[in-house]
Amino acid sequence: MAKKRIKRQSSKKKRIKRQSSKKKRIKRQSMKKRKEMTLKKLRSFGGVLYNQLNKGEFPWIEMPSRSTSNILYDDRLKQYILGKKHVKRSSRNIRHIRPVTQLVWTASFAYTLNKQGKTSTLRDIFYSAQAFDVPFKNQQESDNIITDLETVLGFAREDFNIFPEERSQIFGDLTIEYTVPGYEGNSLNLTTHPDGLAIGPALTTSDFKSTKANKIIVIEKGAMFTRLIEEKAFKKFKAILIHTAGQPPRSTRRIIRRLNKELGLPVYIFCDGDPWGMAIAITIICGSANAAHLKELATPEAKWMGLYSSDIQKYKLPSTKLKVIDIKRLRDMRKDPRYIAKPWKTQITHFLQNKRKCELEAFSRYGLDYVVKKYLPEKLNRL
Amino acid sequence: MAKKRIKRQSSKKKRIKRQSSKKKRIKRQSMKKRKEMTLKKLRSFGGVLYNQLNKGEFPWIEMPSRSTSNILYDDRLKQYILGKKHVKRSSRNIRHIRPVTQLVWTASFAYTLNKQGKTSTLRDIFYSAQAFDVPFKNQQESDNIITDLETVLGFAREDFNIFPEERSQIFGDLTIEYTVPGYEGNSLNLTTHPDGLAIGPALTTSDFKSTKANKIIVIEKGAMFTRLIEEKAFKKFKAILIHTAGQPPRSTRRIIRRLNKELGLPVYIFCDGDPWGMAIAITIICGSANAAHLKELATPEAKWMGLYSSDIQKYKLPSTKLKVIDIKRLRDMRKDPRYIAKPWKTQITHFLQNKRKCELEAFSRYGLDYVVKKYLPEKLNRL
Amino acid sequence: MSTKTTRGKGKVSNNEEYREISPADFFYRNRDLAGFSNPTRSLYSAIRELLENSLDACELYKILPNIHIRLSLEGDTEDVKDSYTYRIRIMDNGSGIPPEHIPSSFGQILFGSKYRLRQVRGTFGLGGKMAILYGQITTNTPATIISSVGNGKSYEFLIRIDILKNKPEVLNKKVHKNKIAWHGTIVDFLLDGNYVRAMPRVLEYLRQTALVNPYAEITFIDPSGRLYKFERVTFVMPEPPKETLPHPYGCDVELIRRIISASKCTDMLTFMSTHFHRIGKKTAQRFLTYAKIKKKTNPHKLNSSEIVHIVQMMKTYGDFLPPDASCLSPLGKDLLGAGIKKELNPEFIHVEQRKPSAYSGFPFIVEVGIAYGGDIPASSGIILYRFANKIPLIYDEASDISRKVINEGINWRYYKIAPNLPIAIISHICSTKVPYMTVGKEFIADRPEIEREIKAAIKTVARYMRIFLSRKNRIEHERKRIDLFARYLPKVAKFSTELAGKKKIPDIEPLLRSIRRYGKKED
Amino acid sequence: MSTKTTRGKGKVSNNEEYREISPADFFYRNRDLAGFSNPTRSLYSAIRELLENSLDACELYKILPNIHIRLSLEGDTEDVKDSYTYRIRIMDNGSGIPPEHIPSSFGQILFGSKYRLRQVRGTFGLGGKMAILYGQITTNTPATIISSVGNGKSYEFLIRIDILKNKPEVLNKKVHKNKIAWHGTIVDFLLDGNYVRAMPRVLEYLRQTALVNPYAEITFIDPSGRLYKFERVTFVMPEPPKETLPHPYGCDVELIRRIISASKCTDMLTFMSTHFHRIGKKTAQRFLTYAKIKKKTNPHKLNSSEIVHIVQMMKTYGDFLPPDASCLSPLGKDLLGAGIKKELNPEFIHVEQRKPSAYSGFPFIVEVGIAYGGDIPASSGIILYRFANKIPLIYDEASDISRKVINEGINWRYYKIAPNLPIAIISHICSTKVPYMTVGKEFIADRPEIEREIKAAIKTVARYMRIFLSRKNRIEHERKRIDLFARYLPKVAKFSTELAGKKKIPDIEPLLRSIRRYGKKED
Repeated sequence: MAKKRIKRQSSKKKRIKRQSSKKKRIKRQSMKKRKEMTLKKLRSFGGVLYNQLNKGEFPWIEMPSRSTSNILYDDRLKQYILGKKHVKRSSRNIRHIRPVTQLVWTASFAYTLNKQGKTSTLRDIFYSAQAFDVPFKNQQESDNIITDLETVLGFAREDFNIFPEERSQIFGDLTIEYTVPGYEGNSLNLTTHPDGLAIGPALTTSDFKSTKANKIIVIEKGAMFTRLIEEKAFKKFKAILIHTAGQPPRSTRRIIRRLNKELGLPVYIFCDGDPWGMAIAITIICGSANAAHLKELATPEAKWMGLYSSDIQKYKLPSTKLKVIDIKRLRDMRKDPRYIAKPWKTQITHFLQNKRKCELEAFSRYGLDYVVKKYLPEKLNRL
Repeated sequence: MAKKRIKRQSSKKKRIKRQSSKKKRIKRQSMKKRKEMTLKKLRSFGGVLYNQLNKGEFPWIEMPSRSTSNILYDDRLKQYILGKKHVKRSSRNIRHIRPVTQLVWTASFAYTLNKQGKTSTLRDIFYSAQAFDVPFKNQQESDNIITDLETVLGFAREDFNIFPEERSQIFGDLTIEYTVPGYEGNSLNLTTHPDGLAIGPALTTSDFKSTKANKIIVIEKGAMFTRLIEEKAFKKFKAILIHTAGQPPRSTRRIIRRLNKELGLPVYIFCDGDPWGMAIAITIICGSANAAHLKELATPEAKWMGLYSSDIQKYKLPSTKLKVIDIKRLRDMRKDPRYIAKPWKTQITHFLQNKRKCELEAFSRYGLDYVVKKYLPEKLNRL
Repeated sequence: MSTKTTRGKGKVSNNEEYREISPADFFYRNRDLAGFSNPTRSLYSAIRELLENSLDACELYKILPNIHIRLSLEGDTEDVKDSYTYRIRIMDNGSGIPPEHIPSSFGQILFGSKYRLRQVRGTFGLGGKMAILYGQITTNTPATIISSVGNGKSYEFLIRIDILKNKPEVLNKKVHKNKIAWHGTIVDFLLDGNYVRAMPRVLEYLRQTALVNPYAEITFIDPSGRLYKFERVTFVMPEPPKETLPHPYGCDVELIRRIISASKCTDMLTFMSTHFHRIGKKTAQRFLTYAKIKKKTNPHKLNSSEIVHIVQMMKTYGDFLPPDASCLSPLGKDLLGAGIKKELNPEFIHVEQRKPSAYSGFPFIVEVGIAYGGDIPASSGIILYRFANKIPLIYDEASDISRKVINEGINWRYYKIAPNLPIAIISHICSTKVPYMTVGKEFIADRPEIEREIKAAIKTVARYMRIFLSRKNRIEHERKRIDLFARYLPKVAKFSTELAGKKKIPDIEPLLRSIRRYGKKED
Repeated sequence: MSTKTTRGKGKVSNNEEYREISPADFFYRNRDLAGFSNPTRSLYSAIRELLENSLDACELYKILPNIHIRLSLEGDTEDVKDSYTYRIRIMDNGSGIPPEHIPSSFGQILFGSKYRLRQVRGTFGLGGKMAILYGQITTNTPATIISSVGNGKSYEFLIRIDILKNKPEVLNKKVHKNKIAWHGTIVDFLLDGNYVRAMPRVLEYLRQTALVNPYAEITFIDPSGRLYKFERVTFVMPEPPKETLPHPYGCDVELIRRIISASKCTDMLTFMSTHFHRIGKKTAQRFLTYAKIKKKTNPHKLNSSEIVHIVQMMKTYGDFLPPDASCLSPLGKDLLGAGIKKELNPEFIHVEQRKPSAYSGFPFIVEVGIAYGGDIPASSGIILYRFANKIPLIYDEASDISRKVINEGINWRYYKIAPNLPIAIISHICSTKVPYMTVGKEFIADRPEIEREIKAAIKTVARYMRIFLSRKNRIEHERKRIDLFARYLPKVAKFSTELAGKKKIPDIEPLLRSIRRYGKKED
């Protein structure tokens, strides 16, 4: 293999060779196997309803309740999970007949998608339903039914090939192997395109082959992502860089988890220095209440790297005053079980005392390379 | 494992080889030369102000006015241009002293950026200014000063290595050669990653090497972009696909123009069937009033492919009622010189009569491959 | 501006001229207090006051009112002016007035039959005379009054008011034969006004008057000759209001003094049980014990501080019975309902009459109606029609107690009443003394006792409205419900069959049948 | 509900009892019309009416007012009650009342010196007597009046009001020696009320009274013994108001008749030029020609329709001079300004007095002040203090004409007056007849003539406010301007030197110097 590539991309060759020597062992999980399990689950879901009907029953479904009171924080797993409360949806109930129909349709649509190896967006689902005369009132309703399907089957929507619009990007020394039709078996090293590669269905469903990186840095903002590529931070820190573009989509959270679990790489999360940045970090680490019905999204070992409130003071970063809504959010955080440990608790208190917040771009004040030369080494050293 | 890879790789090799045989001639434009011109312009701008000061004058700048009355539609160029009116900004004027200072600083910052081969986002500029005690009130102000610099020098901000946040993506059979540091001379074929590649600084500054495609399809929505990749539309139609993610950033408009000019490929624009989709198409074709001071953004030969209002009727697509604001926009469009030709004029009238609008995702109603099997072939045939 | 002022002491040459003025002179000088401020308002007030007097004259004798009002232009009408001269003529079939009282009843301010404790429309005994006085000072012509109590004769007087003396001047007097034994009163005089501007208010006033007086027939001919006829809807009339004795809670020192001086009682026990509302022998005895007054005390020998003491005791004694409303003449549910139906033609209506209550010793009854649909327009708020002692209140709704209760006192969401429903509320307060805030009788003060009753009444009718609205919704619902199952259940069957990979779709007909049968109990 | 009604004809047994009631009786029965409705409001009204009478008594004789009010609790105060008995005592240094008029002035409704065309506070001649009447009916005690016109004697009367007869009863009369030639009046009586609840309004009323009567010294001792002293700020007093003749525009038939019967004139020319405001010989002559009335006609021989004709001609004749305001006593710019300064302590103040104007024949003058900063709080709207004939108007501001003009009539942005600035407007209307909407003198009707004047006055003061605000801004501006150049010019020099690749930074000192010199002309 090495030979062929050398011909095509001779300059790249050397770098990859160098990387190869240090490549990590990867705990590989077959994406193909997972697909098969998904299909089986969907079929058996149809079977249950079919049998109910054959027995002359109004079809019904039981699933864990996603009501607030049933969303619990699991201290051991360090993430939100659903409790033992279940809800029953019976098509005999006037309020449930429509959602039950929509749920069955969504399952049958997902089954077809997977069979054909196609993907669909959440919005596509909303429109596709119209052809089958099970229209949704709005996309919120169809999104909600998809979450129901996740809860019933215990699989994430990405397993059904339903994706949100892509926003996140990845860059770094990781070689992946695609499983999507037409690319099966193709490999790609993720340093190939220095503007970053979209984390879409193809990347999400690919297997990880090899890497020379020894950490993951997850970045909230595109500008900082570009900056770290440009300043060769990925080389300097041997890092795979992931740009979440704000609160990361679930497919991105799964990629982060997989990188952590399968490659055994530590994850560092680098967000704006405000409660919203903290919320992004905690969602990656502990998951969100919204996705308490899914287990494979959180990365409990990931670490919040910044910006800390204390960093704003220490590095004298340009900052703005906390707004009322920021303060309210921080106060709410004090009651949230995910934030009880250090450094969360200390930083929340610090924010509330210092009353300033700061964006990642604020590092530009001290020159474009300051963050790579000064902040990141110091911070990585300390974590 | 290595063996397997070789096999797989080799299959890819053949495909690439096959493509190569049909590769197009490319009118290559050197990105390097352009950079040198930019630096020279920046230096001479500094020289003008320096000389004014040396003569004991308050430094002043003259540039074409960007006021509405000076933005004219050039019927020959099929785009907006600035007229003959000029404005003078003198640092003697209390209202101008601050913007003049900011402009000089921005020029000197851009100069440093280019010298060092770094890029910066618009937001970085806003923050960087603080270190030099020429703070901007908000990013709107710094964005505006950057536009001033464009107007004064006649270069786009991308020439100064100032980029907006990336959103657009590209996919298709095009091989590029990077010019960014660390990747100089590297080549990449843009079918490599089936989730699409970000159009960022690296891609924008790369040279085009070869392509087998014979058209460009520009798509407003991510879902349709993914759909066309998944349904192999890029193969079927021999198309390079570009996802604008709404109104395209200027760097994307420049890439479209370059693809059209350098590769001689026709461009088709595929947007939502509403006035906002039309606005995206017209901006790509004729440019916008906001960027009337720049010439190399428009692609007058590009064609608007849809969704037409008449398509909504013809293909019986799920549609929603036009809102008051949509109708207002359509009425304004009737007065806009860019829309006087067919199909614009007819479609605007059709919209106003039919009073319905439609999103690209609406094609899902007839199945996920409908758009590729039915709509696009029919439409491309007719254009 | 001068700088010299008298600061010290010493004689002041008081050259003030002191004089007495008559009540007529007072109201002549300050006629805007009674609603006679400009030509438009004065014309409206004149019609209103005369009509209210006529209605009172019929109702006190349980006569079904037939009232004719005619307004006609006098003199030139060519010029565009602020005011024109009109002749107003109002004829009723009321009790009529004994001839000896006719001149004073129309020509003397603060003279009349209205100064008694009973429910009548005119509270101040001023309005009719103010109309005639206003006519006189704007046109300098006398007024004609014809009246008969239904015996063989009717009397016609031509009178003018001597304002300085507050006395009627009879300019002419005629006696007519009255073979048909007609009874009633005709008032006919000239006055300046502006009907074109006053018209909308006049007509609205007449329309609403008809609403709460459904047993009355009122015709009005306007200056252009157009006839407005408000027909009688019912021959049922409420009982005439009766006069009542003062309730002890409402007494002050002056009143007690007056009662004593008119009383023939010689001991306090008889005195207490004779002259007060709801006080019999037993209550009198208990009260006197409470007040530490001997039963045998002669009321005529009470001194000042003893009278003050009695008044204070009356206010603090907790066991008097509340005022009795037999003296009141409310409309009653049926009559108020009939009036509302006639005027608003609603899809639904409910009327409530509250039990009698009292404030400061004055009894009152609140009646409230609610109506939905028909001619009622949907508006952002709830439309309110206000009445007091069977007269409509047109002005200053925003300051009125009923509007305050509707806007601030009721949680309408609890009654499932959303904005923009076509709902109207009709409130009627009757009392021996309506607590108006102005002489113009435009709005009612927010006495807590009255507020409480209005709120309770509105809550009750709102409950009925909620029942009506939810029944209206339920029928619609049930239809939709069956449609829903018929639409979706087959799809559940189809998709689950496909998903399970089966061929034969299960039979869902039995399930759909069960929905139709047991459906209602399910939701 | 009964079903039998009298419908046909036939004798009606009219058993109505007709009677005359006295004005005192009328207002006794309807005392809420005059502001005496409940213990809280009545106490407020009593203080207010007595104080206004005292101020009038001083001002008509250009005496600097010294007024002492004392309110003290009488009897037990243990129980928590709705009302307590208070003794009110008010002493002024006014003109005093001649002894023969004292009983009627305080014990007879519709008697007094106020029924004349001149600017006084009390318009209805009712308030003081209502206070005493209210005291009498709540406490059954007489009132003590002591008065002297400043000669050697003072007179003390103990009186009560015979309400049925509307006559004072003198229970006792004393004559005291008055060596110090004191003049003034003391009123002292008991009444029921509730000071705790009335307090905020009483104090606000006194505070604002002091604001528009800066030449008065008012002391008030409340029931807890606390002394409130509103000190005199100036010894300058406005000219006392003069009585005036009626203006022809304001005349009606009744008034002309009265003037004729009191007149000694025997021809119309003399008649017209003698008895009317602003009519001299020439105007009289021109008017009579216009009205087609012979000069020689004897006014005493005019018949009814001729009088009506004259009134109509008076209303339509366009060339009468407008009413003369010499009969009015406005505060004037200085006095109003002094009052505002004392109460609000503002950073800026401007006062305007409009030229006299008239409505319906009554002259009036509008005075408006505007104030900024100091003790004025910043609020979302503009704070308004309203006065009429030098009395503050506390209630119903929302219905008042001045509030309407401020909220709807002025484009405040034009005057660069944004919300949340600490701005107050003070409006004062004085007239021989203020068009109050109620007997309680709470708000002023929106007569177009008055609205126009208020709007013009507010626009004028707003202009001054704009000038003040922009000067305040300008000074701040100039300072910032010089700072700006000093900060940025060096940077332009530095960056352009770097960009051009030069070493030596140009000298910008001369440029900076030129800014300091010519700066102002540059912006």
